[in-house]
Amino acid sequence: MELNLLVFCYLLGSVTFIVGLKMLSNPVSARNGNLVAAAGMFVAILGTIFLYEDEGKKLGNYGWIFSALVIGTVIGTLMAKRVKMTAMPEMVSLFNGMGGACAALISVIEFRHLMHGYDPATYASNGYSFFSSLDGTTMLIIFLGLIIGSVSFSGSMIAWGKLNGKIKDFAFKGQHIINLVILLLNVAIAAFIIIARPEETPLFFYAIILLSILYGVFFVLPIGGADMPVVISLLNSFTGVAAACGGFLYDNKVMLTGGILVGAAGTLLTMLMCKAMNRSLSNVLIGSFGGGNAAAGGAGPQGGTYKEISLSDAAVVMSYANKVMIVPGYGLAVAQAQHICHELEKTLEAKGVEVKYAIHPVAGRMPGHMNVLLAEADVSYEKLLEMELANEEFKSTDVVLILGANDVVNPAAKSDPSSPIYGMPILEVEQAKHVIVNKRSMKPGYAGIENQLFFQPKTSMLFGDAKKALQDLLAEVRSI
Amino acid sequence: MELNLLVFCYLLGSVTFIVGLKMLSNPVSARNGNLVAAAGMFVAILGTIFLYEDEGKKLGNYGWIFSALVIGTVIGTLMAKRVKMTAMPEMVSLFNGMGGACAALISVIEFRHLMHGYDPATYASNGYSFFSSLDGTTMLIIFLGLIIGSVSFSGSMIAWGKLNGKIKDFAFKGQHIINLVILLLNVAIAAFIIIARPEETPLFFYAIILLSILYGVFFVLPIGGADMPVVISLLNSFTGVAAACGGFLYDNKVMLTGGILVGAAGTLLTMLMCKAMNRSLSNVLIGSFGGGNAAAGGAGPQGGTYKEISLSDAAVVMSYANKVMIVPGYGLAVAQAQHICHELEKTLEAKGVEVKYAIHPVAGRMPGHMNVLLAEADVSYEKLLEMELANEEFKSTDVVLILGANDVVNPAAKSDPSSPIYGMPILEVEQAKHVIVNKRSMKPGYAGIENQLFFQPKTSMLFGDAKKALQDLLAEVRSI
Amino acid sequence: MNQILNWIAAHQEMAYIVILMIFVGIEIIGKVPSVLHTPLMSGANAIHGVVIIGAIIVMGQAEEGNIVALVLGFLAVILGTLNVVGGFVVTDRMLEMFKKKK
Amino acid sequence: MNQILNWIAAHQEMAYIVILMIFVGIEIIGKVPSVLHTPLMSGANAIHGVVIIGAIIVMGQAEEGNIVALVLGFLAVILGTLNVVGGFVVTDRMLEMFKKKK
Ligand SMILES: NC(=O)c1ccc[n+]([C@@H]2O[C@H](COP(=O)([O-])OP(=O)(O)OC[C@H]3O[C@@H](n4cnc5c(N)ncnc54)[C@H](OP(=O)(O)O)[C@@H]3O)[C@@H](O)[C@H]2O)c1
Ligand SMILES: NC(=O)c1ccc[n+]([C@@H]2O[C@H](COP(=O)([O-])OP(=O)(O)OC[C@H]3O[C@@H](n4cnc5c(N)ncnc54)[C@H](OP(=O)(O)O)[C@@H]3O)[C@@H](O)[C@H]2O)c1
Repeated sequence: MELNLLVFCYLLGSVTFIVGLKMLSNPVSARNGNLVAAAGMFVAILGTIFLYEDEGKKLGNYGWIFSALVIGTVIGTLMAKRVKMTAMPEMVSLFNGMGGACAALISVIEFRHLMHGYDPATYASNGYSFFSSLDGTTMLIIFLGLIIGSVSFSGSMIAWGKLNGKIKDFAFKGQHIINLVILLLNVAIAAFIIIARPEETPLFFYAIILLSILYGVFFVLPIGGADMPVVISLLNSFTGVAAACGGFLYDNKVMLTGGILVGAAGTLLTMLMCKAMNRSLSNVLIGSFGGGNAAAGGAGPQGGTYKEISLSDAAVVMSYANKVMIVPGYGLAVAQAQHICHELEKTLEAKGVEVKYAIHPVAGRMPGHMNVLLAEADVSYEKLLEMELANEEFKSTDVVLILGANDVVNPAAKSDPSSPIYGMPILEVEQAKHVIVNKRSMKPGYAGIENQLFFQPKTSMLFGDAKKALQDLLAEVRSI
Repeated sequence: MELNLLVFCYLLGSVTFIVGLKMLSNPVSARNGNLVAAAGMFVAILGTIFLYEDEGKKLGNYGWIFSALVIGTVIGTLMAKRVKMTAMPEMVSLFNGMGGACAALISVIEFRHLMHGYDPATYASNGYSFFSSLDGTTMLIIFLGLIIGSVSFSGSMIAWGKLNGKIKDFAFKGQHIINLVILLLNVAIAAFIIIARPEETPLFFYAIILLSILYGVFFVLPIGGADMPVVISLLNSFTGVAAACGGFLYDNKVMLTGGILVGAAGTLLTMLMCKAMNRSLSNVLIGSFGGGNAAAGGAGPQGGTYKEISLSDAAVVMSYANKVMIVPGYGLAVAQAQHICHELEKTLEAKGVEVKYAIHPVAGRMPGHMNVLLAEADVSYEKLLEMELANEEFKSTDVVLILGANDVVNPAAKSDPSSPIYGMPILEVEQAKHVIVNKRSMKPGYAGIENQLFFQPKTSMLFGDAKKALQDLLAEVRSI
Repeated sequence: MNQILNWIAAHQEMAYIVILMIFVGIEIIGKVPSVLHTPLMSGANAIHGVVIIGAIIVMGQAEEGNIVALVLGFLAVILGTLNVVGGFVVTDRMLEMFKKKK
Repeated sequence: MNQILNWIAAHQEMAYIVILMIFVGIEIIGKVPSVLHTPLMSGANAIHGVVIIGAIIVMGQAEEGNIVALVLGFLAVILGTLNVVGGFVVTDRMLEMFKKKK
């Protein structure tokens, strides 16, 4: 009876995951979708604690279970509540790593369980064969969960460190080959254990853990820090598969379906993310331009002549404009200039200037980066125009103020088929009357390519760190 | 071993059904999608014939099976190849009915099987209990398959007859109540058999068949003939569910998944069809305006004054136009005037007039009706403009020739919120310089509402049967 | 209520397969353009012809002497074949009409 | 080859569930607007926290004396909880940012 109820709880859980994820992919229902999935998860967890039984035996160790749950909940909530908006992707990465580690630990415990508390003497007395009765499939699944979980764990930790700025990009020649070797070695050992079941099984088993962790590290290390959102999404789908392995192991449908759902949806999402940046997944993973920012930087100032604008001129042009559009980009985010930007917006509005923001979907370093950033600074949602809308409004705009954005306003995406960003939709700022660009130098942005926009007669440059420049600009505007 | 292979065949079949249906919903891949699903079906059928075994026993009666397959294939292919393009929906309905009957027959045979060749004497000697060992679920599924299959069969036959013109709409007061009673009676008998298992079981069983068939007939009879595509789509999803019941019965995954897939997709499709016509499903089934064509017809000529145009004037206007757009509608289809229409198009083109067709998605009586109709008359595909494109081209059009279309050009859909078709996108023919409307009278079309377009200064009417009028028009045009 | 839970637990996998299939069915139709409604309906019609597999099994298991079962099974197989073959062929013909003649 | 077939047949339902779930996963993402990529990733991340159920089972089945199992299980449950709770909370916070302030 209770077991039947548990089956139903699990079924409910699976359905809420699907419905929740579906709702999450639509802006209107997204928030409720998250809650729906969370409710399903809650039911599934409670059901497991109180209803689960194996061969008639209920679960024990309630003390341990609940203390772990409480500890996890408190820490998790605090971390999630405290994190700065712009540090969200690293938070996701951290949590993803926890999930991966959890899956790996389950595999470890199950393996130890199968080994009945490994002890060489009993092992030998059993004729080295105490899992001869075990079918290869179970072993295979334990190994899969272990390897994928561990890779996801260590990879996520590295991704987290990179986004934190604690770990720097690190690549050496032939790294891809080493990675491949590690992976193959891993598979070979696993196969060896499953088929030959040698005396040293436990040793080999722990070697697999080590190698997997190593692989995760080497896999993520060389990828450019800016590509981390894509990598996190990929590792996310890995963890999903690892969770599904657990589902196989315990013949537990909610784990199986939840894991597979995330595995499939996550893989597609990863591809969609790459597509939004006009790149392929392999391109991101091999890092053909993501890591090369600095190297390509020197190519900057060859495109022609550009003109600068003084702070006071910029202030005058903007104060007497009818409509100003602000294009925020990655530079605004690193300079943490969103609050001062909002100040400027309010000051201009007080002077009767209409001010709006043009938001490119991949401006910044994570999808939705600009929305999150500006929401943090209390910019009202109605002022944020999506790309299509913004492109229509540029025609009637007097001044476009570009703050640390580069690739997302690069006309090469439309006009130059040889450009690596060719085909990416951009903000067509040239349709406005004036364009003022704030950045620190003529160096290129993420894609490492030059931007002809900066050399056009309409455009004038306002060099300097975004925060500093905006502060000065604000003072000038106020003094008019 | 062979059974394992069969499982794999079935898995393959299920996947091809999903992929095929997915491809079918995209114009580019649709045709291949159909082939993919057909290939999967072929594999599943062959697999069943040669690999299936039950308790170690293979299937027998190969002679019967193959002759039935050959007979079905020959007849099915011939019918499908010979049918006229515009009679497609009735063909689909017929085949759908066959599927429903097949599902119902399976239930009958299984029931008889459970009864070990019913014979009152043995029955009594068994203590009237020879399916006391049977679990209720199996019975339930047998009944479900029987009822749904029979309803689908008889309903489809009626739909077929209606589209054929052999069966007329037939409704009497309180019909919905009678339908409900039949349905409830059916359910009650089924429940009675399952729970009480009375002596007269077989009798009751055959009563269910009869009642189900009756229900199908009464269900479809009152619905307007023009709504048959929607009804067929609904019955289609019914048959899907009936097939899925078979899947439960034999624990056969390919039947189960295929059936459920069609059941779910068919239900959604039915709703989408209704939406394209700006109606709700219940509205179609209760027939609030579908059946009332004739009744509402009298309300026609109250809208104002309209002017007529003579054949020769119409011919002159069109011959000297730069661009003519033809808007085909249901009237063209019933008059079978597509060939003569194509003639007219060619003659005008020979005179240097640019001629195109504006195709509304729900023009005619089935989705895609006009595409099929004009394709039959060899009109080239490039000349057919979809609604959005057509609406843009009307601006530069000199003459719009409306042939037996009405609702799809009714401006009330845009301007009159109280109109039953309000909100349906329409062909905005008023943007052209002249509009010539061919129909037989001022009677309304399918929705039974008046059309203000006919009373506008731009519009002139050319009364007469579409085929006749076009022939005369063609003669006039040639004589210029 | 209890019985329903029992039933779900006993047919757990079936329940999952059915529910997932419903999601798949609904999702893959998505936003199909209305000109494709008829061919899609026709294609789906051919797919539920999979019921023929049940007919074949019934037919193949009928005992030699059981004329009624043989005849009914024979009929069922013919009807199923009509559904399958006719369905796919008619769909193909419809879709032929829609392809761009270039 | 033979073994694979065997395996599929033995885990027939599982195979169906997995395959159908893959279709569902791919289809429901469909055309998600790119601003939602991060919240969607985060929501999916919380969902795979369902792995915690495995951790709870392991923990609940560990024998009293088996300290290693208890400690590892304890750790696994904490990590899993972090994944679940942190994941859902962070997603909610993100989505809060996106809602229209009217
Ligand atoms: N959104 C995502 O999900 C995502 C994820 C990964 C990658 N990407 C990629 O990131 C790029 C985003 O385009 P974007 O236009 O936002 O950024 P961008 O092309 O990377 O350009 C940023 C510009 O900001 C300037 N900058 C840096 N620090 C600054 C500071 N403190 N003050 C002022 N300016 C500063 C830099 O020029 P200086 O050095 O001269 O100052 C740089 O040219 C796209 O290529 C996109 O594909 C996006
Ligand atoms: N496409 C679908 O899937 C589908 C399915 C079900 C319903 N519908 C509905 O059907 C309607 C389709 O619109 P529609 O504009 O094509 O057709 P309509 O609104 O039904 O109008 C057809 C017109 O053709 C005229 N007509 C009839 N026979 C004729 C003949 N022999 N020669 C010349 N004219 C003739 C009729 O007027 P006279 O009597 O004065 O000649 C009638 O007004 C929509 O309301 C749609 O929602 C469509």
